Amino acid sequence: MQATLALDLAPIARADRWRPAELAFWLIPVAAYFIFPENLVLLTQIAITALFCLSLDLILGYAGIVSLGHAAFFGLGAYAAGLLAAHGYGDPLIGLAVAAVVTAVLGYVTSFLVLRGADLTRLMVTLGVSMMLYEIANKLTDITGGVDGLQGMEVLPVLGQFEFDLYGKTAYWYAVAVLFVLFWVARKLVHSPFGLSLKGIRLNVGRMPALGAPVNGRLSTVYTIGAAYAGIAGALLAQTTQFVALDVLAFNRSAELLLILVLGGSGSLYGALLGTIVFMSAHHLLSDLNPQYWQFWLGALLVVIVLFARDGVMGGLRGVQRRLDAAFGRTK
Amino acid sequence: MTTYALQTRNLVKKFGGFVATNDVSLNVEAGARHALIGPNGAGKTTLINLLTGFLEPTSGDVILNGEPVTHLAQHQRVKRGLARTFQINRLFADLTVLESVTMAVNERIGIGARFWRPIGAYAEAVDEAAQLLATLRLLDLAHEKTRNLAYGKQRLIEIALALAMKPRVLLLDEPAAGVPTSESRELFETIAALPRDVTILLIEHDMDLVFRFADQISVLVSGALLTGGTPDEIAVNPKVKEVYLGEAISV
Amino acid sequence: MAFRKSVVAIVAALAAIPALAAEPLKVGMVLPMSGPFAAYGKQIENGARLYLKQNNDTLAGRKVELIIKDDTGVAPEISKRAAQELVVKDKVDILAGFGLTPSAFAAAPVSKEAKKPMIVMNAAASAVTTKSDYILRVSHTLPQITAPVAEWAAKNKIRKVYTLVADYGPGQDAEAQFKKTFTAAGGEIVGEVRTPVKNPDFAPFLQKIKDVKPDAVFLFVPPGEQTVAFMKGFAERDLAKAGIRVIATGDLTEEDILDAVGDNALGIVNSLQYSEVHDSPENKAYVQAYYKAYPKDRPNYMSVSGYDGMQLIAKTLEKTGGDASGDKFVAAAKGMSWVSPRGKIAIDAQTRDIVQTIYIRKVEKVAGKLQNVEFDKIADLRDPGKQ
Amino acid sequence: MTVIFDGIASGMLLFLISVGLSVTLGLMNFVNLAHGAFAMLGGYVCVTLLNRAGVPFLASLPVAALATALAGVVLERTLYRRLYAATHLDQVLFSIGLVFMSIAGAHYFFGAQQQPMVLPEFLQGQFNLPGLDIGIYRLFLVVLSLAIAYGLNRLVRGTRFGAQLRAAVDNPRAARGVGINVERIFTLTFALGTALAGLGGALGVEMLGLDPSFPVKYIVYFLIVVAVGGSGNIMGSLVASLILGVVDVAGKYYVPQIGAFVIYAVMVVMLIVRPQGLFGRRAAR
Repeated sequence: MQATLALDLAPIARADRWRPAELAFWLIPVAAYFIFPENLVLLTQIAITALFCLSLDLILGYAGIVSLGHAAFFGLGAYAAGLLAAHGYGDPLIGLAVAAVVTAVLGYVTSFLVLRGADLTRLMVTLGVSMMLYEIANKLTDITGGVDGLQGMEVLPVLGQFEFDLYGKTAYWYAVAVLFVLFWVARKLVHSPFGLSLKGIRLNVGRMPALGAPVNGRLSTVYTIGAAYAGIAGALLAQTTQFVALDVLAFNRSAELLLILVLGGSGSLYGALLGTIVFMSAHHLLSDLNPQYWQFWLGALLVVIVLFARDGVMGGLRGVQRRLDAAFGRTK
Repeated sequence: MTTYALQTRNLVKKFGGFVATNDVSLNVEAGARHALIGPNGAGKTTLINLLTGFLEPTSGDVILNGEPVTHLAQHQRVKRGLARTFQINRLFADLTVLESVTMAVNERIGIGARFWRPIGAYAEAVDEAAQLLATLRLLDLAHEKTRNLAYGKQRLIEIALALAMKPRVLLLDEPAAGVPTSESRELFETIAALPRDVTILLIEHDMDLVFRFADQISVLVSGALLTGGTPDEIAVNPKVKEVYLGEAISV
Repeated sequence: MAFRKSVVAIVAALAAIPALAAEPLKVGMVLPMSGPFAAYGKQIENGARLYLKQNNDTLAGRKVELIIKDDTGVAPEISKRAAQELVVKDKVDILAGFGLTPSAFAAAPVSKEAKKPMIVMNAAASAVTTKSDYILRVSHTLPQITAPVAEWAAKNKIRKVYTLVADYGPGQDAEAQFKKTFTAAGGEIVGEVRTPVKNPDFAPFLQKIKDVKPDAVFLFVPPGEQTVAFMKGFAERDLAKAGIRVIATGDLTEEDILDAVGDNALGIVNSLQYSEVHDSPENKAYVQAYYKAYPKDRPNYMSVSGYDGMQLIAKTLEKTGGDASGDKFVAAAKGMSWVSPRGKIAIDAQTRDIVQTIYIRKVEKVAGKLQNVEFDKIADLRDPGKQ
Repeated sequence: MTVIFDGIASGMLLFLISVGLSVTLGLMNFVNLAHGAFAMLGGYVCVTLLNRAGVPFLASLPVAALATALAGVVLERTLYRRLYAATHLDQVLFSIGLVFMSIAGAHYFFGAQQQPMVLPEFLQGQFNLPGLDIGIYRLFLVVLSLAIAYGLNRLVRGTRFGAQLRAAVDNPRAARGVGINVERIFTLTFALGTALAGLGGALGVEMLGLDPSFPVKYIVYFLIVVAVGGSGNIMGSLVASLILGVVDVAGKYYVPQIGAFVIYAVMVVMLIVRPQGLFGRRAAR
């Protein structure tokens, strides 16, 4: 039999290699630093939202769990890091670690609630969990500062070296570095057997048990990981803004995130990143141009995208690539 | 003494007042080519679901290789050597054939939850999947997306995924359902060529295939076992003829 | 689009070089222009622009350029981003606006680090001015508008009060301040309840109040539909007939909301620094100018904060000779006093917070329009939250 | 007793503002998060007629419903219909886009402030029975909700239109095959859903207020009712609204400290116990 096996295994064996386009993509944050030195806070927040979006992509895009309450983890992470910094433990990396652990625990516990039921139920259960967290944070004014926000955060320099500055340089590189590392990890995850089994679950959840895969176990694992990612994103926002208020837990944040991911194209790590870049840049530009009615144009943009570019930004890019390939007579 | 690969004892499943499976005690010998036949609505699908663990029985037991597995979940029964195919394809449309089968192999050898090294790093799994595709003569389609395959080929993938479990007992749920005759021959040849140490329980409508393939036949009617025996015995059994009367089949 | 500039150049531009009088003065405002608090942003902008218009966009001889950024309401990271960009990119001389407390808190470090004056025009938490030495407030603090109505109630035969506040930071602060002042003056709190912030139905709480029969209810909820809903329920249940009055902070009956509350608002006693019908020549002129510029809106206390913010800038620049650099500006602004449409006001030299007269008002119909008619006052009140 | 009545009334209000969504989401399987935008439109139409044109309240209600339905039909014909076959996520993206536009539009035309609304005399106040105070407007809401629920249920379960609708949703191709005008059915149903949204919005102004952020402010409530009731099930929505309303009001009355949690906690618990909703169709697996 061995002799008959004449199959090129490269497509599967080397699926995880870095493509030139990817390397080029990661030059964008470097280039952006020099091109837009006056917008570093925006760029930082784009990087943070991209990480947050990545976390939703892991659970929605790869594992198919819809969520309208992902801000629960983002907010919890933000408060974890914020409270640490407000009580004298201002080292940013420790803050990230603690936020990750705390949110992972919440993610693991709530995963059992979330995994029951179908899509609409999941949407609502995740929503319910996040709304309850919001109410708790609102109630515990003594600890969280309530709607007025958590005061007295003292964030120490990153690695004891780099102080957070007015221009947001440190914050920017810090956020981009964390995003890159976690993206790299997520990429490994996605290309691993675990990642493959998640795709299997999303594509045909009914078949997986018949292949001996413990579906709920896998899903609660990825939900936990997604939660930790979201928690880290929240912690980053808290540290770079040096302030936390209730809105980190708000419904709008969850809904907007879902929007960004769908816009970018779920089920692709770069979709999450590109969606964030497009959405937040559009938001920023439109609200600068027209502070009162920018929402109208943003809404119009969404409607147009759904009607004419259905697969999100990534779908559009793939379409362009296909056309280029066809033009140059390449075959895939 | 005969060893049984798969047995049920007094298996009962009720949906409300409706008895879908009525006191079924089925014995499938190790290594057998056992067919389960019955008219539409006889409860074949329910029985399969009870055997695989998709449903829990109201009462009675399922015994796999001498051990009761009645309360084990589906994936745990798979780990004990019980694999199945589905009457309606349950495939992974956006994965390639090789990815699908590799995923199945990953699960069997217990690396399905490894999250750090890439799929390609577990060469033994990929190689085994490729081997399996080779035996099923699917190698040239290895890098095709499942959704792009002809239906007959997709039915083969159904079987390939089950075989990747290295099952001791394989449940084939109407493997030829919906396959045009032009493609069905290849399918039957593949099934006939499966190694003898795999016990096969076949659920099938096509009587030609059943009588050509099976060495044992059980007949299910209205949720209960009507009778069982060798193809020759079943062929002359008046009760079976009565049940199938009007279905116009020549036996 | 901005192109690459060396960091040195930015720093140089930022460094507090005494501005030449000829150079335009850039004022960057961070306001909620969209979202649920858009009305705040609009009023503040209206007031600020009105003052600029009246002065030909020139304050103390310097042309003024107003840059407005939307922070969508409660989104501190956007407020901070807006403030930072205004400073770093637009190179504004003065930060202003800040509709809500978290926005002010989030932006405070920017003002502190960049040494830019930051004029708070609405955010009401007492602690806001302590977050940067460059913060000046021209609006009010929550304790400042809560204590007077408590004092008035205790003096005017209201012995038993039931407090109903929304269950969030400001609500809790208002509750605490009211209780403190009211009980110190001899009043009795006969019941208290905190209602959920997003609360479409006050029926259960109103029923409880009706059962207890206090002399008055002290109300503090987010201004807007909550006030409307409460007063509707109050009227529906005939609580007024049961002899129960409503006392509140005046932001709940401000001119923008008053029409939505409708006649149900009649008789509410409240305390605030500004009313459209405040009787002074300055206010008459202000109201007239406002209606001329914005025929569709009614002037309220937020618009006056925007107006006074600009007036503060003008008066301070006159004193510094056009120099808007942080330290000089703030030093000059401390202790500054002037006559606003709301009356005489001043900036406290220690706390940089506002000192002003708080009026006790009652909602009445004046020429067919609901108005807060002033009938008592506590003059020159400092922020009780800082004492 | 009064607490229970208030709970029922509050539940009915929930029902009124969400039943339109139950129609579009449940019956047409379209995730129309712009539901609140249609409700807001109904609210503005009603308020404008009342305050500017002096139309009586009761007359302005049907006008609000009709005007909203008209807007719904126009949007359905031009935009929505292209997305029936799209994924739910696309539908979410699209309808949120509409929500954004509607918020900015309302802000532009009506300003950011709350809209005033005065009920006619005969709907104001309350009458008192021993141990029970009944607000007249609340009673009006209860009666109206029950009528709507009854009518809708009859329409969907008991008429030819209902049967055609169910056929058209379950299998559009087969429905077309037997001569059902699927496009027309969908347009009519969408019109019905938006009309109900408009009516709910108009009725809700009195208790919920009306400003441009209305579509997002109450979206959570719409979703809760529909999810708990089981989408597409009118009776389910009614019962779910009742339970949520009564529990919510009772919770606030007896334990105000946890008032805000009650509705979410009840929702989560109900969904955990009955993941398909109270009366949801059990998913055939």
